[in-house]
Amino acid sequence: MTAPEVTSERSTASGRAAVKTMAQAIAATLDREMSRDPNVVIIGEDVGKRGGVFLATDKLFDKYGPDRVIDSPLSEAAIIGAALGMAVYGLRPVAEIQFSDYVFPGFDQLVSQVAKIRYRSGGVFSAPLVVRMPAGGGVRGGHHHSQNPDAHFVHTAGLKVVYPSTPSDSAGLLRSAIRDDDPVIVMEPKRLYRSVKEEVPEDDHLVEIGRAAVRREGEDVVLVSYGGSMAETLKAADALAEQGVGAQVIDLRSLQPWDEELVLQAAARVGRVVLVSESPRSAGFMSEVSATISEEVMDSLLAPPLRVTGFDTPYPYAQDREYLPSPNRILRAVERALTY
Amino acid sequence: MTAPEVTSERSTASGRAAVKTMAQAIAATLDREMSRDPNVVIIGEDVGKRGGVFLATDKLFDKYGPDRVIDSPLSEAAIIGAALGMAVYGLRPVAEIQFSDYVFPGFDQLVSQVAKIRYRSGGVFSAPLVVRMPAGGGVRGGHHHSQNPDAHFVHTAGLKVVYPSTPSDSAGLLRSAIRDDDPVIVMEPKRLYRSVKEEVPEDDHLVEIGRAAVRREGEDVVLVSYGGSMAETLKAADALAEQGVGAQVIDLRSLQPWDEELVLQAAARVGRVVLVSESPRSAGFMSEVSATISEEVMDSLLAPPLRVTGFDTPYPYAQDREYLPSPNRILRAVERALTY
Amino acid sequence: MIRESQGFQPFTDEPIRLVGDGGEWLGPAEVDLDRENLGPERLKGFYLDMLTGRLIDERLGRLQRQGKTSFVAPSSGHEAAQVGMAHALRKGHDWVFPYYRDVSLLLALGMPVVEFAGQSFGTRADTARGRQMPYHPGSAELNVFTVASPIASHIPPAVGTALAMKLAGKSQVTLCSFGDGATSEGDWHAGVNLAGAQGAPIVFACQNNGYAISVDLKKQTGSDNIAVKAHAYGMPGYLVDGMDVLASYLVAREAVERAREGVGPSIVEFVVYRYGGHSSADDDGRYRPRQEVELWRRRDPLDRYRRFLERRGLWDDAAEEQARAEIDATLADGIQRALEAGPVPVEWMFEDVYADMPSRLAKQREELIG
Amino acid sequence: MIRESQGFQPFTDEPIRLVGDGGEWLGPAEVDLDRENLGPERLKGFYLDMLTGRLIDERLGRLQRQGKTSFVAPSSGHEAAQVGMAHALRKGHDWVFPYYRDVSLLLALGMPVVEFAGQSFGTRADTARGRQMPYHPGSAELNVFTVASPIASHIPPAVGTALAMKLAGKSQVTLCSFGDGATSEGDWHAGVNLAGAQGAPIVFACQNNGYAISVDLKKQTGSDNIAVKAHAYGMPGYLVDGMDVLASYLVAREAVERAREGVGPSIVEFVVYRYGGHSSADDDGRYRPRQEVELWRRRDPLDRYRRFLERRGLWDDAAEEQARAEIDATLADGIQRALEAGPVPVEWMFEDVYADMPSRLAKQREELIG
Ligand SMILES: Cc1ncc(C[n+]2csc(CCOP(=O)(O)OP(=O)(O)O)c2C)c(N)n1
Ligand SMILES: Cc1ncc(C[n+]2csc(CCOP(=O)(O)OP(=O)(O)O)c2C)c(N)n1
Ligand SMILES: [Mg+2]
Ligand SMILES: [Mg+2]
Repeated sequence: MTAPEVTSERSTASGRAAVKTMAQAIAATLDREMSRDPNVVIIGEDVGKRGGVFLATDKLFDKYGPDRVIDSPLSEAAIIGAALGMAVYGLRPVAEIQFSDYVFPGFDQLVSQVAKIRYRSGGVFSAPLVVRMPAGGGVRGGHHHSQNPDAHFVHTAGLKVVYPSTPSDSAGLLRSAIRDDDPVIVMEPKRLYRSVKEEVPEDDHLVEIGRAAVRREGEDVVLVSYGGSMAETLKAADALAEQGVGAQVIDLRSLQPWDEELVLQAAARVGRVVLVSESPRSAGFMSEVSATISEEVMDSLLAPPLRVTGFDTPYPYAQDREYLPSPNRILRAVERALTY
Repeated sequence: MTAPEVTSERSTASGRAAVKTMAQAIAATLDREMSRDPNVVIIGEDVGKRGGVFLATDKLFDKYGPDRVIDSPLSEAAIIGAALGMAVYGLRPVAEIQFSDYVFPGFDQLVSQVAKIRYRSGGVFSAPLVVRMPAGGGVRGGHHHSQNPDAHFVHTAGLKVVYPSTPSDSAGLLRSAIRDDDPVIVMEPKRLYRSVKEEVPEDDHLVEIGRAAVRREGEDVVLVSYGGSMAETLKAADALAEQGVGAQVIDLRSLQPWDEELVLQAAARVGRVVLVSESPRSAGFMSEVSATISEEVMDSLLAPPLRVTGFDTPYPYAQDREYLPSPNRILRAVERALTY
Repeated sequence: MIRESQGFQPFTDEPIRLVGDGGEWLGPAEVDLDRENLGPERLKGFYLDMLTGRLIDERLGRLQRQGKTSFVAPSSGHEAAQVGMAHALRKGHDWVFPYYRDVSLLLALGMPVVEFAGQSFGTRADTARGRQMPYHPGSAELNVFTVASPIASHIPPAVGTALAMKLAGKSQVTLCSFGDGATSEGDWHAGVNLAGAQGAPIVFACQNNGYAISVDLKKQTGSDNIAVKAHAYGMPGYLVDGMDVLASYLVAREAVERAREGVGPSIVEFVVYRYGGHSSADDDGRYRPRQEVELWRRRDPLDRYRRFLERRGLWDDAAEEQARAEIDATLADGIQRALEAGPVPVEWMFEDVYADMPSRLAKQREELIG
Repeated sequence: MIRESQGFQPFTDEPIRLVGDGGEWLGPAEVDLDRENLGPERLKGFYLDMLTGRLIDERLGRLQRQGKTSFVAPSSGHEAAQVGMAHALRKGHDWVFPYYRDVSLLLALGMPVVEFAGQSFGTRADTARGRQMPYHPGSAELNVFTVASPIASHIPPAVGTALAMKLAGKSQVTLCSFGDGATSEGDWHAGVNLAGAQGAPIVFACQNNGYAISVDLKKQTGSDNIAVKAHAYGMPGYLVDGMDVLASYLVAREAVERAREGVGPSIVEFVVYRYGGHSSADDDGRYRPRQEVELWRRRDPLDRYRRFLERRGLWDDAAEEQARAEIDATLADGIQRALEAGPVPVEWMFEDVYADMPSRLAKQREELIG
């Protein structure tokens, strides 16, 4: 494997680029993929005239019509199941679940049908589909508009899972997901939909599924995170830098498969790792990363991998912000790792 | 905490006891709880005249009638949701999901309603209900009759999860679950339903939720497991004993909450831990145990906690046995732990 | 039509309507409202309850626009259906499973304004301790199951309470309220079908406002209306003008009493319209023409029913003025108290996950708070 | 009744029936079977397909009792419905979403015995590489979606293919098959409702055998039959005698062509009975009286239809004997080859999880195999 490159906030892709929010980058990517490939179709609640409640499908209904931008009835099982049927038939559906909290009525379709069709058919059928879903807290939505079901997906063999944190990665990973021959869950950190803008390449910008990005270099501690919590993780890294502590910051971007190679190398090299995720802790995705690090490179560790995560409670309303890993909580964990 | 007692295969409870299979122990416990408490009701598919497809509700329909032993329509959402409504009203429903693989059509009811009603109502409402489900492989059932969704439940705040491995524990944990004021998922290792018999106390035998049992003592390595894999884990321990290697064997019995105290003490004392579960590895329950051990007692470890688990594939049919952690796979992990 | 021996007709093509746009009585001439338990006080009560719903909707909408609450779910246009349902129930005896748009239903059932507002603000006035976003209340005293956001996820639990009632034998009934979009969810079907198979004492009350956010009924389902879906479950389905409070009340009452007497469950569809956006986060201009909204506003349930009362000499401008003043005062007071109750403490986040806090959570609380 | 201008009547109280118990024609006298595309060869073909289904059912049952296969799902009693459906379709052009009890449907569609049996035995003859328990086949050539165990989970995907067909414009149709119990699942409703809202070219074919394992229809739903549920989705629901192969074929054909012409989806309910237990793991004596089974056996679809053929001079004992011998030979050969194909290798367990094996899985394979 090549040395990890620092991916700057500005896109490094050649060709035209425009400054976009994450929501805009997603809508533009969908538009380009739909115009490139007539098999790409969209299905979901309010994805039509409404353009999606976060406007991630803005204007696509007008451009591609009701047969390619399908306003479904209010049923996530119908959305995901129909997407599977379309994919098996040969289309490349992109399903939208309005909030990741509402994936559960369609969870059986994901787990029993989508994830297993390739396996159970011996490869005769497959499910090249994408399920997009706004996820995560920090929007005062209470527990049914704030959850992060990523661990459920990661635990389900047959699914791929990505969770970008920047407009540019949102575009690049979504494009890769659409072109992937397996089902990909694209989780989108809704609290960052409109809060950050950056240059997003307008060409066929792809981000490889399974490849993490290094956001900061540093040799004292490694911070691993993804999605919405990247913002807090970077803040923590900045604070550490001011104290003269070098934190390498890894944005996983993909959770299944995840970039074990990069993370294990970093863990082995630096010896101190803090894992940051806003998902609940128990049997969460960061438990997996922690267990893998121990199994593979425990000898090189100077401190145990420490998790800074959402709590094992339903997502609260009044404590919308306190639930999330804050820079302070991350710094406390770094402190523990450094002084272990 | 007191010193871990070795729980023998024969029950230590006083009073009358009878030799029973696990399925019989469950049916007898349901019977006794229903006759003790008129609020205990059963709902599920084929739980009536059929007595459940594994006969876990055998004869209860004749004894308690159709209002207390409810043959539901074929809908897990209806079963779990109705159980919640009954619990909120004041009953103590015991729902049966015919196979744990079929919990997913009812997963939204579990995750969005059952697990959160106490929290979201500020404690005004609660869900004292039990969801029983035969789980696990080894019965040539292919992936839709063999899965172990335990990690999904453990990851869901608000649920308790138990997973007994013996007839006596099945009775004692089920009874505790029925009397618990929170929702408890009772997973039952279906391949052991009829294969083992032991004395099961007929009195009010309770096994505390959250408390593990030590099945073997040993000071060279700690084997932690639960449910169906206990059989293979004990076989591995026996093989080790023959080689003069002392393996302490811990049967977790409860996964949420799990007996951190006992496991951490053992890990710290012995320094080498092998974690055995037939559930898929990625973000599985044993990832949680591994991560917690590292976080809490890494200093005392002589080797990383090693996982021996089901693979990250859908559960296969032809390789029904090979998928499961075998004594050999466990022994290879022990070997690695001992020589680390 | 009204309370003949067989009661109302299910599966009518047109909604059952008893009061016309001009407030005129459309029902059978011989009906004696007094005998229908509809004396003057009750008739005026309907209006007061609708007015309360309208005014709190407007007031909370203003507070939201001022940034004083994070979210509202407009309900103007739905008042008649909700007030009709509320009056059809035995308050605190029957169970109610509302959805987020049911403010008129809940206040008419007797939920104190301070409780409703407290829940919305997530202050200490919230009996649910600040756990959910606005418009998600519940009440142990009123047997009101706490609202949950996932659409239709309350249907199977509602049926569960009705099954429990059969065992308890206290002549209770469950009323379960939802929108047209909810009927597409699998859980809706699972619950209604279980009720039909078991003959559970429950009424499924659909407020069909023609939209689920932006998705209109044609895209929602192939059936002409919601009531007709009752065929699938072997139960009657009543189609009612949900902007006619008398029709709403009388049909709901019949369905409720039918359930109470053990005859079985039913579906009641109330045809309504929401004047506002789906929520304060919506932009309904994207999917509905303004003329459509204006057209429906002309059938306004309050205006129409006020004319009905005026024709009977039960209402006039003075009564209106006084009623508004009194309601405004009540609302202002309840909202004020809800705001003043102050924020809930951070550590409450870790409570009520289980009956007893597990050590794991206690440690996590420590991690945050120290 | 048969193919009048409007075609068959939906929502009849009694199942549509064309052949009586004695093999007599019950349909309209003027019907010209030839014009209905029902020449002698086709008529005999129905019988041969039903006989094949019956004989493989019996043969695999024997193998199961001998311990040579782990599981069977008896289908005797269902043959007419399944064969009727199969003939209503354009094989390999239309899509089929079967369930586990559809052996007659699949063989009549053209699935080779060696494939069906290979799947059951999980040998190398299984095109799905030994991944599922018996009675869960699929076929790319025949557009047969691989059976999945979770009841009704194939309904939304079936609708998905039908939606895709609207885009592709190749005049295809999807037929989706399931039992009576399946109609209670939320996913069934979600899928059927989507098809209704979108006018998808699909036929929902229910084999109502009166039981879902032990749960009879009364406990399954409050409606009198399944066909009536079509009201909920704005589509026609046809109630058919599913032990009458001509009625099954003609109604299925009408529903399929209706979908193909773009008129819309429909539900067809085939009233059948399974003579055997739910599966080889069942003990149906616990929930059904023996007399009930005997009563239904008297309406046997093969016997009845054989009498019909005999009356027309199209069948006799000699033909029967020859047909049985030929089918037996075909079945024996296919099953033999399926068994002899031999076990699948252990390492196949790790393949087909994804298009390319991730390194994580490659490591796990190493862990097991070295
Ligand atoms: C399971 C689920 N999916 C999606 C949503 C997002 N959502 C909230 S309200 C709504 C529309 C509901 O429409 P309807 O049932 O007609 O009620 P109305 O709002 O019109 O009163 C949707 C899609 C949700 N809350 N739950
Ligand atoms: C989701 C789900 N729940 C439960 C089961 C267990 N199960 C297998 S078949 C069956 C009954 C199906 O009955 P029906 O749909 O009427 O078909 P039939 O077997 O009678 O042909 C049940 C409950 C399952 N396979 N899937
Ligand atoms: Mg609506
Ligand atoms: Mg059946």
